[in-house]
Amino acid sequence: MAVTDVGGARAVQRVDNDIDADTQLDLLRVMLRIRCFEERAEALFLAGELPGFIHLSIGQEACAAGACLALRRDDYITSTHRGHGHCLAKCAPAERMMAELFAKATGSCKGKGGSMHIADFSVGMLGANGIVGGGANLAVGAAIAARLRQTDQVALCFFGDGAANRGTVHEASNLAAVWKLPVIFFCENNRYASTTAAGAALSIENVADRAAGYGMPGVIVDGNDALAVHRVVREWAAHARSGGGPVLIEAKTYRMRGHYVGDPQLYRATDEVEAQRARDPIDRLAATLAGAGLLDLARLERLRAEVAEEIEAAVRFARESPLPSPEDALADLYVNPIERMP
Amino acid sequence: MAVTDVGGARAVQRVDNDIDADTQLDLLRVMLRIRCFEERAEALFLAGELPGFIHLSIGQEACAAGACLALRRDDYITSTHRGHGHCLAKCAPAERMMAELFAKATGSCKGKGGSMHIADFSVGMLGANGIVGGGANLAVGAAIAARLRQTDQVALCFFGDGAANRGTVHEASNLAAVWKLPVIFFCENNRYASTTAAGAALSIENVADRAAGYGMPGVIVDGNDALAVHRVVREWAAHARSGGGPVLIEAKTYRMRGHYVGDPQLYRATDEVEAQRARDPIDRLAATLAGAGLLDLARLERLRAEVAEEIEAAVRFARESPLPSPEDALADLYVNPIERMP
Amino acid sequence: MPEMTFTEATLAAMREEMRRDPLVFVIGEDMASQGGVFGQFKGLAEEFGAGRVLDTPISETSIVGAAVGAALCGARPVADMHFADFVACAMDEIVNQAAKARYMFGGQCSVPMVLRMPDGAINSAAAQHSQSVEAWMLHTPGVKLVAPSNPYDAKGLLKSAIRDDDPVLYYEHKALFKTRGEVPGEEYVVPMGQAALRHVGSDVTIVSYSLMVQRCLEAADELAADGIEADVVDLRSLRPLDWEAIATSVRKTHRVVVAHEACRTGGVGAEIAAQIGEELFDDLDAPVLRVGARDVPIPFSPPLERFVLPGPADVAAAVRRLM
Amino acid sequence: MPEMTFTEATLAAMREEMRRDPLVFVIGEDMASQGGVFGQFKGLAEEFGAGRVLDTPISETSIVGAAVGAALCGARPVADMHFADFVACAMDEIVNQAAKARYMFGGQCSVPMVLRMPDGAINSAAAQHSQSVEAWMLHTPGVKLVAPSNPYDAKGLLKSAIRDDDPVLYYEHKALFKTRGEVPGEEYVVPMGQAALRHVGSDVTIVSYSLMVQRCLEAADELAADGIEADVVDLRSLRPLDWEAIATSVRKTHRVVVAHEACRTGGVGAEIAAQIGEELFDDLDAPVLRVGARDVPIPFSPPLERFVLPGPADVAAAVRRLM
Ligand SMILES: Cc1ncc(C[n+]2csc(CCOP(=O)(O)OP(=O)(O)O)c2C)c(N)n1
Ligand SMILES: Cc1ncc(C[n+]2csc(CCOP(=O)(O)OP(=O)(O)O)c2C)c(N)n1
Ligand SMILES: [Mg+2]
Ligand SMILES: [Mg+2]
Repeated sequence: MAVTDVGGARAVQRVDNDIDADTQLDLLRVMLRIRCFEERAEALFLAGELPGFIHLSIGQEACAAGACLALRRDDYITSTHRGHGHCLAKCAPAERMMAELFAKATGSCKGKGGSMHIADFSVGMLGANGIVGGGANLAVGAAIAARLRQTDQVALCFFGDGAANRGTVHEASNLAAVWKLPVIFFCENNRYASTTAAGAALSIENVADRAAGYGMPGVIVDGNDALAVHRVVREWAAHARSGGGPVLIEAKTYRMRGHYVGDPQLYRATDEVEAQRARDPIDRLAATLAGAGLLDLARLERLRAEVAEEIEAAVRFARESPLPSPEDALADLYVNPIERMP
Repeated sequence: MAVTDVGGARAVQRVDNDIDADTQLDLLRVMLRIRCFEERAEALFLAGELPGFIHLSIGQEACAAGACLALRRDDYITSTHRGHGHCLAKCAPAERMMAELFAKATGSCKGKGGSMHIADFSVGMLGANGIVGGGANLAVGAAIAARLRQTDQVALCFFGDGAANRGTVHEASNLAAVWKLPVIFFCENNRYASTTAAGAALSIENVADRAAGYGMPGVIVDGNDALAVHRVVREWAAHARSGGGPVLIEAKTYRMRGHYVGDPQLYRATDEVEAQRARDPIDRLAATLAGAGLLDLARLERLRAEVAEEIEAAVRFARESPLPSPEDALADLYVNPIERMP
Repeated sequence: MPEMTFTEATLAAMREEMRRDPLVFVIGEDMASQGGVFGQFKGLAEEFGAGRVLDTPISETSIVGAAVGAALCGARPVADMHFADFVACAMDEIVNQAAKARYMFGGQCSVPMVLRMPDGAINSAAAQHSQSVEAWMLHTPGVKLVAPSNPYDAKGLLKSAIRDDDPVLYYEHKALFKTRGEVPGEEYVVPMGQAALRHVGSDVTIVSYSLMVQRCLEAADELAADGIEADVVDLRSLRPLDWEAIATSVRKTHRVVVAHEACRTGGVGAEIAAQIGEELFDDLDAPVLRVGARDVPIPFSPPLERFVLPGPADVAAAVRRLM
Repeated sequence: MPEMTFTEATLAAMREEMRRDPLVFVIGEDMASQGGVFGQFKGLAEEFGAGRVLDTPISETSIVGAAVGAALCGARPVADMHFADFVACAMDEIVNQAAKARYMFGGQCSVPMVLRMPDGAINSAAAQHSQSVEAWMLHTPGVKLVAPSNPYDAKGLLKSAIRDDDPVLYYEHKALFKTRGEVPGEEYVVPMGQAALRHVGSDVTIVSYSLMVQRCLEAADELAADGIEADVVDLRSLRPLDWEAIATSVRKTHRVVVAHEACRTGGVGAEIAAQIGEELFDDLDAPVLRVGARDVPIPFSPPLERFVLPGPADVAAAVRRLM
């Protein structure tokens, strides 16, 4: 875990290892849920059961889990086109999410959104976003709303290495910094933006190095180490919560699957992907927990089985749910509907 | 003249004082032209002779003159809503500019643009811009065109401290840096964006400190010192011209007039403005030149008189020029006109 | 009834709504010391403090995007776009976020925000500071559009817009700010979707909104002098649209001119003309004519600007072509 | 004549024009390894090198803004917007820069650029990846709009667009990319502003463009089976607009349906219907009807998406209402 310069002053990274055992196991469980949900979704998509297209976060589960479990339920997150993990980690029920991927009326978005617009406002998950970089200003707004209501909620904005080059991220970063808003800009640098290697699009090595330009702490963390991510987010969320202002956290991770399911991935060598298997965030946390005596094989298998059953139930629920009726397309546009479309 | 960190490495500022006497006098002449042009425009506007609204760069002449005289005629500049100085410094004829302010058919833009869209493509002045931050990507494009044609032209983008917070500047900076384009981002930090003090909108003290986030050299220069500005731009233009990539130069200056002519300026104390008179860039250069034996009072008066005569002639030309005829409004939209507006 | 300017009327609406609901806040550029670029927010920072009148950097995507985010979390932002032209710098935040959030998330959330947009041409402000671009948003399902023509409506519609739970785009013509009119001291709202008949006649229907209503009224007076009596329908809001008001008048007059300041092609007038043509075909005795700016950017020079912008004479001429 | 796909046809146009003129270059996302998100630029990087096929970061204002800047300096960029929806992220660069530069600078410069925009709904891509938003630009003087419906036109119009000295917005429906058609091996251009009559009949005029032309042709076949013969006018470009082609057909048939995939309200159909209503009033035997998507964002779920999008049956139904 590296730390970058903060406007001259050094951001001190307090390294504490006090993540309690329950939380450590929760992190593992959430990561397993994400992995299982997405592997299932991938298979279902390839089998032609899911319409639309799908972006998987397999390999990046430590980011979603580590970050979201460091937040409160009433904290906000904004997400990206790759949002299943964020949504699950914020404790959204898997059934409604799966039903959404199935385009069913029981889906989180009643079948109107699909994978790319997965959202669960009841847990503060303000939505995946089909516009890269679209979530940054939404998070700033969430933080403004919290301040206005005088709550101590924070807003965490997930974004990618590719999104870092959008102007929205710049404007949001500057604004959050000027107003010392409780925003955590959390960049999942998974080394690619679609077909483009981060290095070919980012003018610097580390996204976190841009933090100094906003007078914001910039932190780099191993994005495949759930405990490390968790510690960093917990610390900076507390900092933001107590009025310390925003932070930019860059999690170095890797996208193990294609940009979307079906991506021929001509832009990278299979070797490169294979080499990353050694960094698998789930295996890694499991090993750590085992080493600490918190997990044995039996328990891991039990966990896997529980998660598999949850996701299988979600698939059953989704499959058995009805499709929306065509006229439902006209609902949900306005709170106060307009009788005649003008 | 300070220098900021450049991606770890220090941008070495070669201080050379080899500005030849002619150039030094040219700098003074250009600054006097700008001052005279704008004081005249201000008076004419207040007298009700000019329509629209007008933004003056009085106090910032060293930026325009210092920067533009360090460029070649075939280099490009993009400008802002405060563009008279940039245009004059790039050697546009004052008559057509003044005629444009008068909304006359003989104006640089045939009366279609006015002060806020002053432009002279014949000298590489790609236009003032009513959209704050709108010029940054245009400059990137100009540099791309130069590279495509394999010329060694550079593009200089003038922008303000306020514009620095727009996403366009971020996107342009990153792109220019990734592609090592010959772009000079030249920020005139005149301490205000309309009514907003730079400090209230910028999350950091120096715009130049953002350069590091793009892996670009960031340079701070006294924007009221024409020789200093000239040296810095000359140096970095040469650097860009020879393939060294972009630079971010921040010129610390001060807007002596209101944001626009007529601005009640409730946001700053008269004292503050008065205190800045001591930094007047014209007086300063005149004193330096006098100290170096390049200027005496007689020569200064002659210069002033010549410039006044040029601007007076421009006013005469503008006054005597015809207004466009109403139907001219339909010309100049397309190169290949459309017979029937669809 | 007290007289006040359009600006004062919007200020009264802001004050009343901000007092009523602590979740209403203002976000935009040049709020604190100038009270907005046209003084239309003057005094709000003093009364409600910097916590509710947020003075932003020049970051349009943040102004609109943060308003959307805050609205999604239950606050009620009134964002200001400085000039309606700059909406192009935050278009995504309006059309892809504000307009779609509720729908694409299946009704989980709402976006109770108002975006105020001073629009229209005034004083040779030229191509990038003179536009009327409401038509872009009429083609964007998910937002509502309001365009008052006078101080009374300015206040009443702004209050409705702030109370509405959907995103409302509030178009206020820059040339209206200083106009005066009667505005009740007591509390009232003007509901969106109710047009007002500003001039009554049975020869022709003139449909308009915003400043152009004033131009149409001048035309109506001029026409009346020639014995041509016009209904002038002030739409007040474009979505919801008061179709009944239009239809009732057209069924009476059988002749229609639709007028707006925005350029003619692809403007709101096209939609209204098309709807009338579709639904009231048999009631029409003559083609529906449209009056709008010529299809060029707004030029700087006064004779050019005058030539491009539509005025009372253009409305009157269109009416005469129908007679 | 050789058959090729729409994608191949645009690629042929790109290759021919890039060989002809070294100042033509490509700028957009995912160009190098993928050849554009739909493969519509495949092979260009290999043939012309990274100096002429520029693979950008996710920076839409730079893609369009740099294209404008390069065009102002004499280059001829073909910029790609990935999905037409993202145009909202670079709206200012189109409407306030590209569209206005030549005009507001009094004709000193020109902006010879093409902006390619894959639009339309396909495969449940949902609200932010399915839009048809050409109407925004029809209301923006200073840009030209092209919307081919088949491979032949795709090539010929793209070549015209690249050679044109004004900014041209090139709308290519995503569902067209894989469609096949005859495309000459030799060099040709399709001039902008010339509509094509795709089906001939004297009972009704159906005006359309882009993919929707194919839907209209299906409708025309269905109607023909019932003895209703339709003229199907494929506009090919929306600005310039081939008014004569529309008028000629309407004077023959006296009945009109205008159809597009974009949502109905405020769409291009409104403008065309309004023009027909204005200028061909006496030729009309029935109201001009419009077919378009319902006024909601495009939903994800297939039954919803199908319900919202207009199809051949909607066109045929509209025609039947006129008979
Ligand atoms: C504004 C915008 N531009 C382009 C796209 C197309 N697009 C979708 S995902 C993507 C790559 C995003 O990269 P990154 O931000 O690194 O996120 P990742 O896919 O790696 O999770 C692109 C270019 C988009 N959806 N929105
Ligand atoms: C995109 C956009 N937002 C807002 C404005 C309104 N505006 C015009 S000038 C200005 C201040 C610009 O400040 P700065 O960039 O520092 O330039 P300066 O005026 O100091 O020269 C503002 C807010 C605008 N023209 N364009
Ligand atoms: Mg990425
Ligand atoms: Mg400034």
